[in-house]
Amino acid sequence: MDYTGLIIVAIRCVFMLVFILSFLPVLIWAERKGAAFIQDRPGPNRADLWGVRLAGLIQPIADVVKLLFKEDVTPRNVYQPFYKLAPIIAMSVALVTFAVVPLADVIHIGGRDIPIQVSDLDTGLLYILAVASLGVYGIMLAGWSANNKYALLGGLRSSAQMISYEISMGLAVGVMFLLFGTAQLDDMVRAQGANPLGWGVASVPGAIAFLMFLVASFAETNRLPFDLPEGESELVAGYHVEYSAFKFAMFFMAEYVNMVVAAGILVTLFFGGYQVPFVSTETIVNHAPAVAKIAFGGAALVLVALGVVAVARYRPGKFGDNRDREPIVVAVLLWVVALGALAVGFLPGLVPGIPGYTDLTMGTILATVLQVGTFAGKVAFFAWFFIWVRWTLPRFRYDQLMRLGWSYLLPIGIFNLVLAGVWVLASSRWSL
Amino acid sequence: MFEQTMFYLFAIVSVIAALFVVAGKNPISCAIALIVTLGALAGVFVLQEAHFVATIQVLVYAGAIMVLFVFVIMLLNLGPEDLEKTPRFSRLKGAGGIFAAAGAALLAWNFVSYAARAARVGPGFGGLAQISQKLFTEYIIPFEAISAVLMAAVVGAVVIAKREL
Amino acid sequence: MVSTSHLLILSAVLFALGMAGVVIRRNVIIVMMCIELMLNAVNVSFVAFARQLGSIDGHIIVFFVMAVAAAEAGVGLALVIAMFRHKSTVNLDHVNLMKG
Amino acid sequence: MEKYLWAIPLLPLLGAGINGFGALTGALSRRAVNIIACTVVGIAFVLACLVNWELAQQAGHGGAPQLVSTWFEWIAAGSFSVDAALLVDPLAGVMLLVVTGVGFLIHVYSTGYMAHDPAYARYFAFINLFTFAMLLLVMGENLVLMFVGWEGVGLCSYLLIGFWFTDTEKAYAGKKAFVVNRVGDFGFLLGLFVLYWGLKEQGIDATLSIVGLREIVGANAISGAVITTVCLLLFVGATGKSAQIPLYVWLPDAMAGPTPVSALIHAATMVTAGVYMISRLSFLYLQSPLAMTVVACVGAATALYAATIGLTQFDIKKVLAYSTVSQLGYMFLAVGLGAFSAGIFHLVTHAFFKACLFLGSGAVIHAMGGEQDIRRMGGLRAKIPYTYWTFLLATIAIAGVFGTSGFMSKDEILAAALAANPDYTLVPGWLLYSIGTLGALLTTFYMFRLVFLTFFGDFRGGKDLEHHVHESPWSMVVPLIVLAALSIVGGLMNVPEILHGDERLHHWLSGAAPSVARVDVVGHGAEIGLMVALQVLILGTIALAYRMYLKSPAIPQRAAKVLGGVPYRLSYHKYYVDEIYDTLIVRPLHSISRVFLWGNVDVKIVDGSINGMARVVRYASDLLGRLQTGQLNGYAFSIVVGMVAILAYVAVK
Repeated sequence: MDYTGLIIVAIRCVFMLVFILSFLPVLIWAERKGAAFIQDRPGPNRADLWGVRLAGLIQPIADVVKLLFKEDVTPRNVYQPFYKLAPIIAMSVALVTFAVVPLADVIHIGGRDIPIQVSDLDTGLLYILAVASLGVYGIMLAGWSANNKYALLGGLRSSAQMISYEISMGLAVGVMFLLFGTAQLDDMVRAQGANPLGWGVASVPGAIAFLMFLVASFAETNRLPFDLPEGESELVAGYHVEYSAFKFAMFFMAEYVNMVVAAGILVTLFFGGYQVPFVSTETIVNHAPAVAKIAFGGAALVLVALGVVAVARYRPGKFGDNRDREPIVVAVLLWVVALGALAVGFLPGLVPGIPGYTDLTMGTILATVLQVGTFAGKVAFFAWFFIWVRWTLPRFRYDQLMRLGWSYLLPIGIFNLVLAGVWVLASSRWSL
Repeated sequence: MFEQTMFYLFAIVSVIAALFVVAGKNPISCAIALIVTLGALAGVFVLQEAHFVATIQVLVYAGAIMVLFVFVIMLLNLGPEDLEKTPRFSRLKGAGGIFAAAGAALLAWNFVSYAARAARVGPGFGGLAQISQKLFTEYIIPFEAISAVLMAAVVGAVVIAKREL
Repeated sequence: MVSTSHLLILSAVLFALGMAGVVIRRNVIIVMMCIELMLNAVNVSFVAFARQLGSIDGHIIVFFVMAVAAAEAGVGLALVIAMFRHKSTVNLDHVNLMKG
Repeated sequence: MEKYLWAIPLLPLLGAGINGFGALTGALSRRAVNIIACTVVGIAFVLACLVNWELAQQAGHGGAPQLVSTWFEWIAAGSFSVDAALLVDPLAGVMLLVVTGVGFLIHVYSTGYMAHDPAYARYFAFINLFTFAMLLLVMGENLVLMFVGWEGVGLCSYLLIGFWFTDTEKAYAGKKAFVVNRVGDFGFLLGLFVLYWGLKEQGIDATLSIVGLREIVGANAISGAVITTVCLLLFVGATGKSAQIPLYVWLPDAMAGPTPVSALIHAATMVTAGVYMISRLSFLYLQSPLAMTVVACVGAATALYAATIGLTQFDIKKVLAYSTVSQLGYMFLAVGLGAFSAGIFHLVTHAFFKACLFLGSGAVIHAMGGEQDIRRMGGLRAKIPYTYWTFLLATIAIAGVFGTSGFMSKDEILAAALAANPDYTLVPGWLLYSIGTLGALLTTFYMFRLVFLTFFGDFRGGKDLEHHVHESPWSMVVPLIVLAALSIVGGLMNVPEILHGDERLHHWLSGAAPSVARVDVVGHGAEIGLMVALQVLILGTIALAYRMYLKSPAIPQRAAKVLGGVPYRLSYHKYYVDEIYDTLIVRPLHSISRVFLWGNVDVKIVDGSINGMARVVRYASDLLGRLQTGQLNGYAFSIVVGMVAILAYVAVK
């Protein structure tokens, strides 16, 4: 057995977990802040660590601490095994789905090809569909084992909704199969290329598939406007009505993980995945020094500017305690990070012992970093889009939801599949 | 070695879960046990280089068929208490068990000697490309027939289950 | 590498378990699940033989078996729902209209 | 022209389809029905004329004129094949003209006659369908297609006789016609089977195509016994369709249908199908003198026999019906003698004058408001002059007064009888001649009796009816006039040689149906003498009828008494043939059916065995049903047991 390989796989897994989980607090913060922004109120702005509030970013930490230390109430009449199993299923399935999504191009180091993803399965897209379809068990089991009518109704709704929208999602994904001629996500991203005009969304069937996938992923993640399984105004809290403390937290996190996963797949399929717009991996590697200087220099500039903005908001004596110093602390932090960015961008090659960006390995690593950053940025945008929709659209009625799924999305999806076939044929015939 | 270990692991898990399916008290437990069996078998398939089949196993069986089962069980709200009124097993449980065991023994006895080694398979065996290639050329007619079967099943299910037409 | 006979024995055991379930269970949904179990047992042997013979056809048959299983489950569960609506039970003992 | 041959039969079929649609939905106005029905037949007539023109052209170039049009292979079974094909030779051409021409006139007449009938569209659908079937019969290139037409005309005849089916008696008449025809058709069908079997038996590629048969027969390939059997069986069919002894009984009853139907189907066209069939298969019949003789004798007997019944009937249409039977007898006499052209000639002329007579009687009945009994008529001469004159002219023609078409055709037949060829006719010719002559005189008598009773003397129908009498509309009168004119001058198409004619029809048909009667066996002088004598007798008979029915109406009663009443009663009751058939055939059949077939065979054997089977099945299923517990587990268990058993067998082996 190749132990180095195993270690690399383990590292890949950990990296993936870190990537997803680090999104969670930011998303929770964004959700609360975004809701507040849309509802024209300040949102969380009180929790602080030594006076640093980071515009409410400290609030998620407080939430987690609260949930961890709350009493974990287990109602008497629940069916214990499944009651305990359900949140684990929900969370783990959500995480596992991400395994095939590439975060960056393949790295060639030391004679190894290391994909920046857990597994570059041949049947990647099918894997996503397969594992995503398991997510419903967490909700169903939660709903059923709670022995509560509301929870059961939530579970039923969830399962029906998931089954219905999985079909539309499958059809949308099938269109992408056709367009790219592969089910391997890595190949798909490579096929899309760095030019935004080559991305999945930039063709008629691709655009239709994108819209369908977007709608279906709202349903799959049980978020507004399709949050009928929890529907707090109808079913109290739906399937997780009997959960509290950390079990509840797991459902809560699962929802955000699902969001990230959905956004990640969306980006991968339709928006060029990790591709930096107009700059291909080869370009980065070939012009690594210049790229590094531009990218890190630009980042440093932005950070410095942000620090200046923070300093400009310094109002001594406003609160009369530590909070008064917050802008200064933030500015200093930002400037330190900017310094770090400058160092990363300009020092390699100058300092002995560290190879410069002209070195192939360094160039590859640079490309990976930039691509992961790009990917994170794209995912963040779509995650924000999810939040945005949640706080602006009202909830669908259940029959409307079903009608949308079966009577509109399904026929459109089938039509789109045919269209994609024609499209592929036509573009191969006339090289469109 | 790794492969063998994994195979025995999956095989034991699947058999134990299957026993749960057959003997379980609660329909939901049975369903979950069956999902575990199916998952373990998907693992077995992966070990046999049947990647596509394994994925489809999870997608179709675990993701669709079993969701349907669980959905129906929940829809009919079949709890364990329903089963307490009547015994779980039919009158034939003794004879059925014996005959099934005899069947298993006979089958296994036939198979024990079947120790031929597997052929060496090339890269991409059991992958999407190979299967698609075959499915859309040699097996195109069964493939289309299957779509007709599924269509008929959809229509039939709707007609049977609808309260009034 | 696992020899084919191991897989075949696994298949036989699962098949027999499914068979026993069909014979001894009274709950129609569980009977149907046992049928799925039997189908899967068969799938195992198909996959095993596909590996042994180095031919992909076994996988394709598994694919077809799954499609048929899906159709069967759909119609079967519809029947269960219809039956439950009429008799308020899923116990096979109470469904004996076909008794001669 | 071959290309358009199919249009001739298919046009009336189209008309039948459209009118049938109209009859079912009521979507067509009477006017539309009229136009469609008459137009299709009219166009068919024009096409028939063109076909004959084409044939004449061909004949001009020498050789046997003939048009064949094959549409598709209809039946293919091994080496045996039947095409949907049409064959038109001069014989069929003449027949075509009669069917479409007279048919067209009768269609036109019908528009007037049926104007007030509610089932107007249905009537025209049927009569168009009949035209189609008749044309198929005439033009069919093989016996199978001919048989289709043969059955088709039978069906239409049934439909039209029972046209007013709400009247039980009329419906019964239709049924009778159908059943009697079935007897004949069965003979026809058997004839076809025997022919096919006979050909196979002698190792010949079986064909039922007329052209093919002609070649095979020409090569003397079939044995005489088979031919005789086939001819006799086909003749059974002919007696059924053409109302000859012994199957004539349906025709008088067929008068229950609308009068134009009687004119078209039961006088001009369908009933002549037998004559046409024999002429068409003349090459076959000429191989069998026995069959020829049987045909001739049956024809002669029918001619005389039906005439004697006609003497005493009082129903205007019944008289004409028996007259038709009698005239058909003449035609069979002619074809039986081998004088096919004479038979066809009489067929044509008879179509003219008998159609005219029937249409005239229809006009009379129309005028009398439905009254058909000539004892209640009289003196209609002045009230309906057109009808009277046309009727009179047609009567003169049928009586065979010198110069008319009837004279020409009957004279031809009688001459043929006199000069019968002993190779083909096994009875002495003079006997047939005498019977024919007697029949002709009787015909003259009863026809003039009919004219005198109907149109002369005083009206005997009562005051109310007298006011009702009126002339028919033009649509009815014009066909009458045309047909009356044709009755008089129609004979010119075949003026006998003895009158220095050129016998055009005879020559025209010589290729398709060559005549074998030796016309020149008697000297010209003797022939002219006999002709003159016959004319004198005919005129005398007219005078006798005039005296008996106009001058002193008491004579008939006295005559009836003088003759002891028995012959009169026999004639009046049609020799009790219907009753005899009833006693000999219908009732025994009834009792056998009721007592033996129904009471024993059906109830005890058929029903008994079926009930017994059911009982056995029930007991058996009671036993087997015990196995069916309704428990799914049990069923599954039995499968498992079986599977384990098989596995055990495999393992042990």
